[in-house]
Amino acid sequence: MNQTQSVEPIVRMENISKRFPGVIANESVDLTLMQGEVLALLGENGAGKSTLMNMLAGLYRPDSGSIHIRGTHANIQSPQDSMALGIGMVHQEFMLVGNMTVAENIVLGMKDLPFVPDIDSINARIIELSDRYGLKVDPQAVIHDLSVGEQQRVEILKLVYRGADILILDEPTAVLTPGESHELNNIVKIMLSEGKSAIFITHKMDEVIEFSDKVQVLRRGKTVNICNTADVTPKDLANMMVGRDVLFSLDRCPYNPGGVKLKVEQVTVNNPLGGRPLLDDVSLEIHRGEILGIAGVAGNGQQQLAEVITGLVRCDRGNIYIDGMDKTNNTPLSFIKAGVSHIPADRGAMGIVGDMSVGENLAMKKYRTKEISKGVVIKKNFLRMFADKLIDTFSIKTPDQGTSVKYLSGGNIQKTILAREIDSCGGILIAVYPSRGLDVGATEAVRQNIIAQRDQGNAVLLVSEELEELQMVADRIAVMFEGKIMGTRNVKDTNTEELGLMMAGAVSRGA
Amino acid sequence: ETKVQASGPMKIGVIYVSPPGDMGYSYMHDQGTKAAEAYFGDKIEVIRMEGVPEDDRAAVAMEQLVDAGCKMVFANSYNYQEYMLQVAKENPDVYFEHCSGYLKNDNMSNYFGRMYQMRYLSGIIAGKMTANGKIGYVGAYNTPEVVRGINAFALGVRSVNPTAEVRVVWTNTWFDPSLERQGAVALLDSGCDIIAQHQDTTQPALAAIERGKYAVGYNADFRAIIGDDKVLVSPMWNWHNYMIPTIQSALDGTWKSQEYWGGLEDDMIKLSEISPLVPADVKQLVSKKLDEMAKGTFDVFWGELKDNTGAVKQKAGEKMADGDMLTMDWFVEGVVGKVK
Amino acid sequence: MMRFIIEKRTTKSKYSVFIVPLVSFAISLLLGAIVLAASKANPFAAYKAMFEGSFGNIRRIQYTLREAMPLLMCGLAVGIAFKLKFWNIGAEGQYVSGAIGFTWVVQFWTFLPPVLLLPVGLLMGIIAGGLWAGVPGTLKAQWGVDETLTTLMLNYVAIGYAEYLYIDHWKAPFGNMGTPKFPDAAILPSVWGRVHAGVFFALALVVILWFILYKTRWGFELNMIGKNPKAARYQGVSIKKNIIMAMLFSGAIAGLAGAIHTSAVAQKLTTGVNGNYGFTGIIIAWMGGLNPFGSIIVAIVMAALSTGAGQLQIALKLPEAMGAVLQGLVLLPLLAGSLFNEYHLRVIKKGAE
Amino acid sequence: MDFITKLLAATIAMGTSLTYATLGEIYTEKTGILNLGMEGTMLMGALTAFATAYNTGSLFLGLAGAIVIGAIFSAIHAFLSITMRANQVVSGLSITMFGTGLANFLGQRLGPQTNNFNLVGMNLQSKFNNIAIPGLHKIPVIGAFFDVSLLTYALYLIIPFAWFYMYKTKYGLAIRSVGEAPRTASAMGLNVARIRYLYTIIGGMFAGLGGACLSLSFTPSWNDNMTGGKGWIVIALVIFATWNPGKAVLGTLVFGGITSLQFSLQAAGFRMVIPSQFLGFSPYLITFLTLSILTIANQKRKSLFSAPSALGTSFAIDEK
Ligand SMILES: Nc1ncnc2c1ncn2[C@@H]1O[C@H](COP(=O)(O)OP(=O)(O)OP(=O)(O)O)[C@@H](O)[C@H]1O
Ligand SMILES: Nc1ncnc2c1ncn2[C@@H]1O[C@H](COP(=O)(O)OP(=O)(O)OP(=O)(O)O)[C@@H](O)[C@H]1O
Ligand SMILES: [Mg+2]
Ligand SMILES: [Mg+2]
Repeated sequence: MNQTQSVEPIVRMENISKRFPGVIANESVDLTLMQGEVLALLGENGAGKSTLMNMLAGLYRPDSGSIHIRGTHANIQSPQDSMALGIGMVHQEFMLVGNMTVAENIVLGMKDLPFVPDIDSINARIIELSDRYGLKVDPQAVIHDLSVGEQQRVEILKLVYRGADILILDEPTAVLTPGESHELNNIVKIMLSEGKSAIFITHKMDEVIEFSDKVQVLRRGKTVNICNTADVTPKDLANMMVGRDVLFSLDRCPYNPGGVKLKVEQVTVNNPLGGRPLLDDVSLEIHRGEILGIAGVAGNGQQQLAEVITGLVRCDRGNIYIDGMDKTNNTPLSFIKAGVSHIPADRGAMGIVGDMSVGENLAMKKYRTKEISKGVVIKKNFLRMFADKLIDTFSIKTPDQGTSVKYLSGGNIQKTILAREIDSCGGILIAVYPSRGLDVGATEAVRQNIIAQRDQGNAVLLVSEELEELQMVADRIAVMFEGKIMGTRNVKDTNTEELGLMMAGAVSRGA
Repeated sequence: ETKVQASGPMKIGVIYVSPPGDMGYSYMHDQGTKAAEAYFGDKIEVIRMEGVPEDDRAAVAMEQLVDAGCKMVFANSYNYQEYMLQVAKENPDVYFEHCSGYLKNDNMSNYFGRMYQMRYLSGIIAGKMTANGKIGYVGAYNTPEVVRGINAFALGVRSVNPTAEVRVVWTNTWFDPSLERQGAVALLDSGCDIIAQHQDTTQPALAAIERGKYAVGYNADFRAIIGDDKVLVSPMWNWHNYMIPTIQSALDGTWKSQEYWGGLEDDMIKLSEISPLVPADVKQLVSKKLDEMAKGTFDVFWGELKDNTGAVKQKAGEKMADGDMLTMDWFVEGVVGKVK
Repeated sequence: MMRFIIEKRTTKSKYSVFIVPLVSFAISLLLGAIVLAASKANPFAAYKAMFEGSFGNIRRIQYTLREAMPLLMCGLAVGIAFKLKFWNIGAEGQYVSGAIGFTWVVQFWTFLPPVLLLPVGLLMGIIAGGLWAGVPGTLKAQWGVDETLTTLMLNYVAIGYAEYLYIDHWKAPFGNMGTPKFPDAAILPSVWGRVHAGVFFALALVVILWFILYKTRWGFELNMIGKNPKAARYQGVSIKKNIIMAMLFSGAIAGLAGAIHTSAVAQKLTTGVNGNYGFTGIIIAWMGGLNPFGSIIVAIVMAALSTGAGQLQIALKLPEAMGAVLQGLVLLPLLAGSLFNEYHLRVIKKGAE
Repeated sequence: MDFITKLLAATIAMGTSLTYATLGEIYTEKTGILNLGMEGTMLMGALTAFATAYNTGSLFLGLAGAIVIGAIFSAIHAFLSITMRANQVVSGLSITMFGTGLANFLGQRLGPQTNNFNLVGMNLQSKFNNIAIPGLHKIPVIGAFFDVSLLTYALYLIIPFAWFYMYKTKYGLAIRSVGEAPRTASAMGLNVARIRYLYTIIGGMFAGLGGACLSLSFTPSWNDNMTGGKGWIVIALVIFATWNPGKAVLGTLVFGGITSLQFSLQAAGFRMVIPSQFLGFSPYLITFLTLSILTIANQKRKSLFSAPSALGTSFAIDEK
């Protein structure tokens, strides 16, 4: 075995093809991973990265092709087979059971678990492993009560606990804050230093450069390039993925704000479960033709802020004005009618109706207007024309407007939401983590669109965890911590260090 | 007019509200039908429809029977009557026989039996056999037919045991083995040592017997079915005594529309054989009362009647009219419980 | 080597819509034939009898249609709630409430001029059914009380209350069970033999519902809520209001069905008012693909199965329960076959390895 | 005291059947499968148990028959809803329709020739009788628990075990995850379809047993539709028990208790102002009210009254 190790790749996928209804997700893909190596798998949204890895993890079965692990042919029929081969995967979406504890989630489905698992020893082992990798989690905690970052730690712990030595990490940092990403990356480093091999999917170029030995780029299900990381620059990679040049700087009009469009005055939202308020006496103003960025570590009230401004959450105290009119605790519909558009944080759960068509999803704001309906009747041909127009304008990749939106890739789903919200925007755009998990090409498009809104004189609220993004896109940045606004700065007058301190809760020097 | 069959047997349709295998109400009807089949041999052919719901589907069933060539249709449940009337009016050539209702037409009769007479006699037996004077009665619905039966039973009990009481629980179902048993168990728990019933399964009686108590059956001979002498007696139906002459008159062409409420004298009803556990003197008493009823010198709802709040409902020396019996909605003295 | 996988269709096949139910139906007949043969009955004779029982002459066709009406209406009622993924298994109770409401008006609102009896009575049926559904609807919308249970429980409350009314409180002075027969002015007229004017209501409702569900903004909103309530709310659609509205509407239709059937067929409130139409309506809504027009066909088929079953007893002397067995046997293969409306089999040939 | 003891005894006697079926349905629903075919399955169980016991003279063969037929009927539901991904509500309703029809039909075919092959009216040589535990059964109130049939005693072991199995063993962990998050369960190596099949079938076996409790013990006989809607009460009881097998018995006691109480009050000659029909539907009304009030009062602890997240939905790993 030791002999083969050095010559044979630990993972060899040959000629893998996989078709889904309507799409070819992978077409004759080859992939090799050597012992101790880190392979970065890159590609636009929908390129087929997750599909390829899911076949390695046993979730899907290839239509054709073969897989060899440590030199022997592996007939992976199920996740169990895959795990038995030492493969462990952190999936793009969390694979956790929300109402069960961390410990239960970690041992779930393990083959050699005794009939009555000994909870104490499981907990002890989890704590031991947590210490070793610096992963802080309480094995007794219920998943529901954990933050996104903590949940991702549980996902990693699952791999460690099961002793996987072939790691597949599908965008593990996409949903994490910079701090959490950093922490997670450190853990991954420890694991790699123990001699494990890994395939890493990410859209973040710095992570590619930092971690990987080798890069494989997929486009439309096929391999377009394999190269050594040392030989490429981030820009090269981006170009390979998208198949064209990607701009890393954005054009914009000079900052010339108009009057106040949206005013939030001393808004407080209590936590229904008790504890500190979710929003604590928050006041802010957004002017026409301005992007106000909200920085902060996720979970500090940004999402509640966005939802209070869109009428989805009631405020317990304070007022919200649009164009000077009091809109406090009005219905979501009245906010929409006042011109508020909203790109929500959770695009799958809130942004789309997966089982309805792309066209219908695009029309979900405008169906009330003459553009789509006559009186109470929705005109199907109006809707079709409208959808085709948006699909074209925003270059959404979809077979046609009648396809269920859930069949689109993450990036194209986000584009669908963006198209709808921007098209229906009547003066205010609230964008929450709009580029989360998107590839560079899509991210670029999203940012450009947001800036275009500002240039047209709309007021934009951009919530992001990436300071870099805020500094590139926003005009002013407000920092949130524990439901409070720690301070607001003009982008030009501040720097990463100051913002970072405020995000950590340091009291600002005057505002 | 002459109703000569072109050839072959006269077809007779029979509609039952439940499957005749229920050992209850429809079962007894089917015993009558079977007796008629045996009696007439190949002069008649019977088509049965069972489990026909008491709604418009009954009319559909009747018309299907007519379509199938039936010249005579029997139906055994009260709520069929309006549907039968409607079908009868549209099929003047067919004889219709409705059991337990009151509607009639030129070609439609109604018939029923005075079961209360047998209930009274079974009450005498119960009144004599109870040790503690507490007798339970599981009732289906608080309809006049059931109330009448309970009252007759209680009058029988009190005629021999003036301090005894009859306790009633309603199950609100003709047919539900579990509920019937639960009703009986509650009565037994409250101290009753005999259980009588107006229900379609044997569960109330079985519950009593399992506890070593006595039971009074209904419809069929429960003592034979259950095989236990603790079933003291069962009031039973004799439907063939109506069906055979009626069919005969149809065959003869002498059939006439009528309203028929047959009692003892017509042998429409009977008591099963009485359990050997019942002493001979009690049996004698029963047959004495039976004779009186048959002779017409005595009947159940004759003489002074008080309801169970003490109010006089019928003065001494009066006889209750059929109409009052058919709408009875109060309990006689000695019954514990309420109609409503 | 070959491998079969079941794969979702991206587009609905034009043929499968017809072929799948036909093949399923053929399989049903085959299964039924086996059961019949095992019961020593000639399957051909049995099926012939059933067909004759439901469509054998004009009157039987009329009966089948009449039986189909409440089934269709309950199917429509249930369907609208299902659009919201709201499991209204309470159509039975709403139907009974409608019958009670109708009876109350036509029996006791004696101050009404006779011409108003019918319209006001039907309206009361609508209101009663709507309220009976509105309660669980409101509980769900406002506090998230599980609707499957509440609607199921309320069925038995309505049935029990109706029973109290017709054997006790509202009982006609004579007889066992049932209120007095309704006055003539309260009886829906017949339009074609046994088929009564309720048919216009049923057909109008089919068109109205089809229009609402497939053509209007409200239908679009209901669809959104049913498929992703969170997203619908975010798009400005009020979930609470719509759940309550849809339930009121659903209950109103079931209530109307009860009022119509009581008026035209039973002509009084009596036993049999809980004729299982509400429960069967669930099957109809689903089998009709939640499409109102599809429901018409399914309702007629289900009605035919029950009107035809009687003929099994007459022609073949089979027990009544055989009808229910055959009904069940029709449903099961249809259900299994429904897979192929949305999925198809794909064959994957594996190359030699 | 005596009144309560007797009431409890009556409740336990009738509740045994409900408890078996409720336990079964809890396990089925916990894996995400809603089986509304309970009524039909229970009735088939009752029939098979009685017919087997009648024709073989063995009560235990009767039980075995009920278990087998329960497994077969729920396997049909499993096949339709898991493999064929049919709508579970409709599949369940169809199975109830089919099962009740078939049971009533076969009841007229499986009896002795002397009774036209009808099973109605036939007696078993023996039935599962109550067995009193000396001493214990005399204790006021709780004595009622020690004078019950073997089928009830078995529950004293089964209920705690069912609870333990669900919450303390690896299989319970698998079951809960499959009903809550099938995709996750699948990714963690569990065979979702297999587990769902297994517990749908086991649930059916318990339903069959529930039916057998009626026909071999509580109302030892065969009668058409003798379950009288108990399969529907079971659906309610599962929710009442908040999907916790340990609490299955609570709902059963309350539900059965109300029915028994209304009979006891009537038997005690209580001058009822409330019409008896009202008492008849009171268990349903009380369940309705209890559930509504508890849910409203526990607004903040939604999980307490929430069904397994995936209940009623079909699952395929490669489907979005
Ligand atoms: N289960 C599925 N059913 C149908 N289509 C699918 C399924 N999973 C993926 N697809 C489709 O296959 C293609 C590849 O998807 P995949 O998730 O592998 O892309 P990806 O490269 O991981 O994209 P992203 O960066 O957005 O995660 C896409 O078009 C996607 O819509
Ligand atoms: N009867 C069952 N109930 C619930 N979950 C089960 C059951 N059987 C298997 N599983 C789950 O599926 C997983 C995989 O099953 P498999 O039989 O392959 O594993 P196993 O550990 O060999 O189980 P077993 O000990 O039953 O053979 C198990 O870890 C278990 O959690
Ligand atoms: Mg992916
Ligand atoms: Mg194993």
